[in-house]
Amino acid sequence: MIDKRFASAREAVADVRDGATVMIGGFGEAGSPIELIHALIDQGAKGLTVISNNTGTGLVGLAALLRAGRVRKVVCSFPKTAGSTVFPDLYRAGKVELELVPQGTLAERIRAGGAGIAAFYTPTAAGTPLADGKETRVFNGREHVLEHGLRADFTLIKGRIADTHGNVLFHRTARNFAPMMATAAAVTIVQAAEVVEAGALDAEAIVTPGIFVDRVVHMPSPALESALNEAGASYA
Amino acid sequence: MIDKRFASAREAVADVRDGATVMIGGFGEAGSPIELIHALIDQGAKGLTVISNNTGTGLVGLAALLRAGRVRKVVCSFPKTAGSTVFPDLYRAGKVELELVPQGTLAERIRAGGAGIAAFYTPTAAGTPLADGKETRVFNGREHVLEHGLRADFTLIKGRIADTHGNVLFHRTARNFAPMMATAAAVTIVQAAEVVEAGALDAEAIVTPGIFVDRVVHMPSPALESALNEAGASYA
Amino acid sequence: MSVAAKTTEAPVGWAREGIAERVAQDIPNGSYVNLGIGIPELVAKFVPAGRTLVYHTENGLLGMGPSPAAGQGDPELINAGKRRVTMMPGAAFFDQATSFGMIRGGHLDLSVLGALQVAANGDLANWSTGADDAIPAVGGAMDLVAGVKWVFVMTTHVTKEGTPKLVERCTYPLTGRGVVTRVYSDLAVIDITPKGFQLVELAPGVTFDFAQERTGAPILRPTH
Amino acid sequence: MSVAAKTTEAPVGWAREGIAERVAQDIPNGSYVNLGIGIPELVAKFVPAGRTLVYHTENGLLGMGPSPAAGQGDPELINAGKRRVTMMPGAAFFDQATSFGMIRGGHLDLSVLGALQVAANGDLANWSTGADDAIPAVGGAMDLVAGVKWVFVMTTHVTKEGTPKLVERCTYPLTGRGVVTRVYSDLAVIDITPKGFQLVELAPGVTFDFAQERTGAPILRPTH
Repeated sequence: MIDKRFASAREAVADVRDGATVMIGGFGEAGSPIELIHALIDQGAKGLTVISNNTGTGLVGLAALLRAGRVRKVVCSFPKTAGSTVFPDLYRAGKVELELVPQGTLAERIRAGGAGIAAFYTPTAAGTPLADGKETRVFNGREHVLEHGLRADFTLIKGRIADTHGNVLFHRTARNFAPMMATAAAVTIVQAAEVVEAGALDAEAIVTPGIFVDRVVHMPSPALESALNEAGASYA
Repeated sequence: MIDKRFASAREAVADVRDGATVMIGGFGEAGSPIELIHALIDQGAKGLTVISNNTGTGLVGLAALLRAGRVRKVVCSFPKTAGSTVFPDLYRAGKVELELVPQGTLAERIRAGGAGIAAFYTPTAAGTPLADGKETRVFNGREHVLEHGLRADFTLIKGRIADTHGNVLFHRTARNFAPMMATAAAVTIVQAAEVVEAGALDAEAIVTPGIFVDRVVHMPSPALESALNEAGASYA
Repeated sequence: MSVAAKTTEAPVGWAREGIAERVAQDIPNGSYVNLGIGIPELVAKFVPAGRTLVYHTENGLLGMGPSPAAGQGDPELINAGKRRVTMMPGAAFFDQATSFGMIRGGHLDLSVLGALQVAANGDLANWSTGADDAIPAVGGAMDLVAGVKWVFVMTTHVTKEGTPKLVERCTYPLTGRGVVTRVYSDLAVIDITPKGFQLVELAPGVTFDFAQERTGAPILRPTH
Repeated sequence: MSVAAKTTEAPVGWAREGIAERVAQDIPNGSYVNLGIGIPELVAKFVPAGRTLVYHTENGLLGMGPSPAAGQGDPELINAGKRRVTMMPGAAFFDQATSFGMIRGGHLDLSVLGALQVAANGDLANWSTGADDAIPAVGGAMDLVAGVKWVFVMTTHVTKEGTPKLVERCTYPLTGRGVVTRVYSDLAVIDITPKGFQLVELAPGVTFDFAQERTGAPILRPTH
């Protein structure tokens, strides 16, 4: 009997330690696991390194985690979405470190980390400031940059439907980074709007196989960043 | 209006040139695009480099292509399945070259080729004869082998269902190498048991997006290698 | 080359929609296209009759359709600009590794991007002015220019202050080196060639000298 | 160390099923397991009551079930040995890059493999005898030993000719270097430790000396 369900977001994130590296799914609000992030704020771990494509908007979700002072460093491709003020303020004040990574390289580094590939050569960013200090090498007459796999202690992602074995389906463009992040952490936590028994999902259509998922939290009506912001919400 | 359908396997493989590199899907008979391979035999291109996990059984499909003397070199992880005699005989006679690649490295090299990753470091095969002559490098205290992306002129794969845009779904373990091979060739040709209009497939469940596919051939009742062999079939 | 700041006095040249329409004419039927955020998105409005293009948005969708009506749509069906979009028949969703595999692996035919500067050698700068207080953000731009077959730049010929955006060498941080195929500005269509900027076509009412004066490097006249 | 060829006289030690049953006892509930082709497949028959294991087959299925009845099944639902299998509730299909990402990335808990030779330093040789006329074929073995958390070897203690398979150093081409966790033979369960072979348990009726005489390197006695 395998059952990866956890009773609450609080219990699912209870063992995140200070200084942990946490991957957080989402591209903008699409796929952002708001309830897991809020549980992480409540839990209190600090000095975190967060790997996520953006830095959140308004005063909820990722932005709230940053505003609560829990994040030491962000690894990110685009930290200044419209409506994003928390990260820019912290960054200008020197209170958070930023490792800027091109979006495709970020995706590939996470995939590599999860797939046991130590490093790879990509043409992206060759000849730009984002290759400064990095090893380069010419393949087929073209300069490539050596990039290393990324791994994390925890991954927090949002699914549309999961089963008790941890198999996950996503919702449209909310999929984005989640499938790679699920593979690259010691502990992967999924919040899913629907949770079903193993065997209920079509084995051909599963996007993230259960082997990559450790904990499943049922979150029937997940909040959206934009809706919370329009309502003037502020977390913590 | 986008319509990638070709009227026949013959027309779909008509422009394969002598000396071409051809990726062929399948793990054993599961996913082997028998009708496309037979069309390639009829077409006559020779001096081919074939990238495929196995080398076929009996006297049909991949084995028949080899037996017809069209293959100069095989890039492969397991060329001696039970029932496979054509390749072993050619190999012992020095009539075909073999590049033996661990199965996971083969998959990753094809994926890299299709994804614009020039090369990557894998721990697989470090310290074994399959790393002889290859660059190695230590990451996190562990030796890794540098492996290069693979690309081809043509890919031949078998799908369960495809649409006119080239989106493809596969059948169970017939999926195997097809999704990566579809990305790694200049021209990707799919034979599919069912062909539908664009829009008929669930956008969330598509395994190979149409951008990777150039030609779709409707092949309603594809033959199975084992059934042909049991019937004593011999192609060409 | 030093160039005095000169503004583009209206109504000379193409308006934004005119540039977009001109770009659209050059995109073959069946192309897989990524349109950058902002004015490149206008291109989708001008696809000539009889052509079908498939739009890619790098956050994970091929077969993107137009924006839904205001207040409609799905907040988790968005484009790279984080705005709600729709999907066309034949669309497919996929993860970021697959999406950027399409980009980096050369599967997309065309990327249309904005620019801060384009150099005569094809260098592009479009993600940062390098200002000290700027929050650096790159997104998928470096991947797009590194991987997509043709990179079209759609831009005003000069900045609001009248400074040329087509230059001898970029002074802003690069997005990619030698990556631009062709530039579509309000004044002209210009190819990047081994010899530098090569005029393809002047916008209506624009003379060669007018365009050259507003360009930070020599423009070669058409050879035909 | 030179060891004279000695056969394992029946009925000393475990039969194949006995080895498989012993292996199965050591696999925790909920483990993700890859069973190699041949005798490792027997392990699936002996999972202790109350444990659920998820079987991975590297050709693209997690949640593999037992073989179907003879003549039944789907020719495209097969295992890595190319034999027909079934699927369990919760199963998932995926491509080879994903499947070997699971393997290489350390997501599988256990791989059970056969062996030609296992060395005291954990080196494994199980894909080739290096004979001149052999057709080299490796499949997924090198990936499995490089990536899976625990590598269990299940083997006869000696070859049919009586030659030890547990040796000081492998003479056959390696599958992986220092990769084996534990060996289950017909005579004993032996861990690979920094000090070499370490006895865990002798099979019924087998003495330490009997096992040691059939082993090509020293075996350390249990410390407890």
